[in-house]
Amino acid sequence: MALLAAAEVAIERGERRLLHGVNLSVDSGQVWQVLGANGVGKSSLLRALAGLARLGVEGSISRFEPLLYLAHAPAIKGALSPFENLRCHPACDIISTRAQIELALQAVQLRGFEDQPVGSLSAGQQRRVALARLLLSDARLWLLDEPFTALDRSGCEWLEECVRRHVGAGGAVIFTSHQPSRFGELQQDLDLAHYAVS
Amino acid sequence: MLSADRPHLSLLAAFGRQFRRHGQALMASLAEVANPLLFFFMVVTLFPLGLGPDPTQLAAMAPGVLWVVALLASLMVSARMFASDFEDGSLEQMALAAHPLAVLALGEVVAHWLATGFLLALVSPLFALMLGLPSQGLGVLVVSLLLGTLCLTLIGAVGSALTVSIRRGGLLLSLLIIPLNVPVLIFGTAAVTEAVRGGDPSTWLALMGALAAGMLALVPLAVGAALRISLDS
Amino acid sequence: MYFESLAAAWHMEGHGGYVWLAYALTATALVLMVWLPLARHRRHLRWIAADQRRQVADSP
Amino acid sequence: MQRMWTFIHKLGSPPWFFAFSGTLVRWLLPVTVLLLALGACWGLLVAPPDFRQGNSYRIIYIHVPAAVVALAGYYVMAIAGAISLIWRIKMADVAMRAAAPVGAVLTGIALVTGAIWGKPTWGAWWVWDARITSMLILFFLYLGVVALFEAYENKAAAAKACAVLTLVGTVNIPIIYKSVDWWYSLHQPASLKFTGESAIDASMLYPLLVMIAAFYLLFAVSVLLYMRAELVWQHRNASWLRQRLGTS
Repeated sequence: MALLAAAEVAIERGERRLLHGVNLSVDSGQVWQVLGANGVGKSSLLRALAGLARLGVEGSISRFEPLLYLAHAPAIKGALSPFENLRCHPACDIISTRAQIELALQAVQLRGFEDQPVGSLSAGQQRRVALARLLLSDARLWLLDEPFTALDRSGCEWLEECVRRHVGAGGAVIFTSHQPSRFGELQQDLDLAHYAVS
Repeated sequence: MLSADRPHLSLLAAFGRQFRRHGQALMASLAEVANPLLFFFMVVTLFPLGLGPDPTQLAAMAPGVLWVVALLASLMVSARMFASDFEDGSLEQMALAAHPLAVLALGEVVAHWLATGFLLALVSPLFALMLGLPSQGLGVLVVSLLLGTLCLTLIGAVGSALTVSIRRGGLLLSLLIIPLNVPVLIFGTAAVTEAVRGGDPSTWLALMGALAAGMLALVPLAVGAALRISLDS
Repeated sequence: MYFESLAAAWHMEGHGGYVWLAYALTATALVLMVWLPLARHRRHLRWIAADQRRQVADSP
Repeated sequence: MQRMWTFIHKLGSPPWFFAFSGTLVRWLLPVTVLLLALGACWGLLVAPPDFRQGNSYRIIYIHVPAAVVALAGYYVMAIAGAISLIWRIKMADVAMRAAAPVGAVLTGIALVTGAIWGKPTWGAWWVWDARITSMLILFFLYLGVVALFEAYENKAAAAKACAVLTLVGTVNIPIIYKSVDWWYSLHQPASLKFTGESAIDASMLYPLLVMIAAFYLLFAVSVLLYMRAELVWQHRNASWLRQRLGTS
């Protein structure tokens, strides 16, 4: 069952055309890693696939299911506690109980930090609060922009396990990362070098 | 991935959630709330220094001065309205939410109004007394400022949404929205002046109410469109 | 012609200075409104011509 | 009816529009210059002066047309903006970008000529009259659009942002004009009317109408010229333009 289909997508930044002719069809159960050098347009492509960018994006992108987009910016308010941040996250339209949110925060090793302002946590911990969102969303398609950055080894393993479980349950993930492929045969690569405009 | 039978947010609940989220973030930093009040307080004290202490002259100018300073205070506050959400990525997530961006943005704007304009209106009699505004004008001043600051905040929201992605967009923001604030200033000052003169300010307050109602209906659409454009630039 | 002579037209019973100043300023503004875009148009055309010459020079 | 739609559709394609506007301007410019000269001479030299204000009244033949077309220009900009927002036609963006500076200059002309007119008539260079004040606010609205456009790096986003701003401005303009009129009548007994709606005598009305028509044509010509210059720059690498320039 296709979750997202992109046909002949071209991306421009200012007057310069970055990518053209990108074709992609994402079905449930797939993991796609978007590869490419810095500045080739990985994040721009992801924003276009998420639907945030329309100007300077040509070609057709059809999204068949609601998606979850995790950007560099964590969308977390420093003044609010992790619990508050996850309970009223702007993109999340699921009502989660206190117990479910605490469970998610425990999964990212943030037990005991539930009601402390996020501003007082470390950058790595703040990143984990953003990642805890993955456990509280019913979106089948995940678009993750550099999810493994600023994560320690245990965090990376947890995220890897999380992606495998999500994909196993019929979801799909598209992520950008410089780290070598982690999902072996499960993963397909989208190397933007083929579509870059020299 | 969760099973799909989890309860989903209604539109009103999403609005309330954004309202609470922005409100809590604002209330946490008291400076953000105290700024406009202090600004109002200090600027009002400038006028007697500039125009002389003569009470009759000050009282005659009080409605206009109070309203112009309220307009400037709301202008100063509007610049930061969507800035923090733009920087920390919340705006992107709001644009991807299932509910229309216009409604979520309205939740933020109303929270922002309550934390700034609403308080301004409640505190304004204190500054009015400083300028010697006759007592019969105080009640109408508060009512006109309540409606007026709502209009000023809504127009400020359009300006803030258009300039949020521009560095140093503050000055540009005032150029964009001051012309749009002129009717609010005229209606507000006229209402208070009429009340001070003993006349019936209800016509001006009714006009202000109509303006507020119209803006509450139309401005969120413009703010939603402007935010999407700012996210896209 | 309302005025008897050109001098009267210039003087306009004392208001000539204002009237002719207003008309002069407006005339320059209107001319600029037409001339500026034309100048920009020509400047862009010159750039294209130069670009074409550069391309011809580059390809052997 | 079908022919009309194909015409509007073709307007959206740059090569066709470039050719069409070229011939249009070649015909429109001389007509505009002729009308301007005719109207100016008629208003300056032939028409009788106003019995109360004397010859300074002749400034009406440039002040009122500039004011009228400046206001109409804002609505033209808003319509172009709406078209670019709703149907995403790039040509509408170009039209809106071209109309902004032209409208701003016209509003400037209306303000300057209004000030010069005020001096002999009311003894002051600036009179807080309702219409002049509304014209000043319109000038700020225009400056806001031009400044917003310059502030954005990504010009496609800039055009969309300006479209939203002009639409919000268009909704507010009637409210602003009405509130300024009420403000003026609130503080000023209605006796002092600037350009009163007094029935203008025919000998003054005809040159005024000629000048208004001339200013509308000039607005059109200037906008078309700005659009053509912008199209040449936007499509500087396009083959259709290179062939066209190669031949012509």
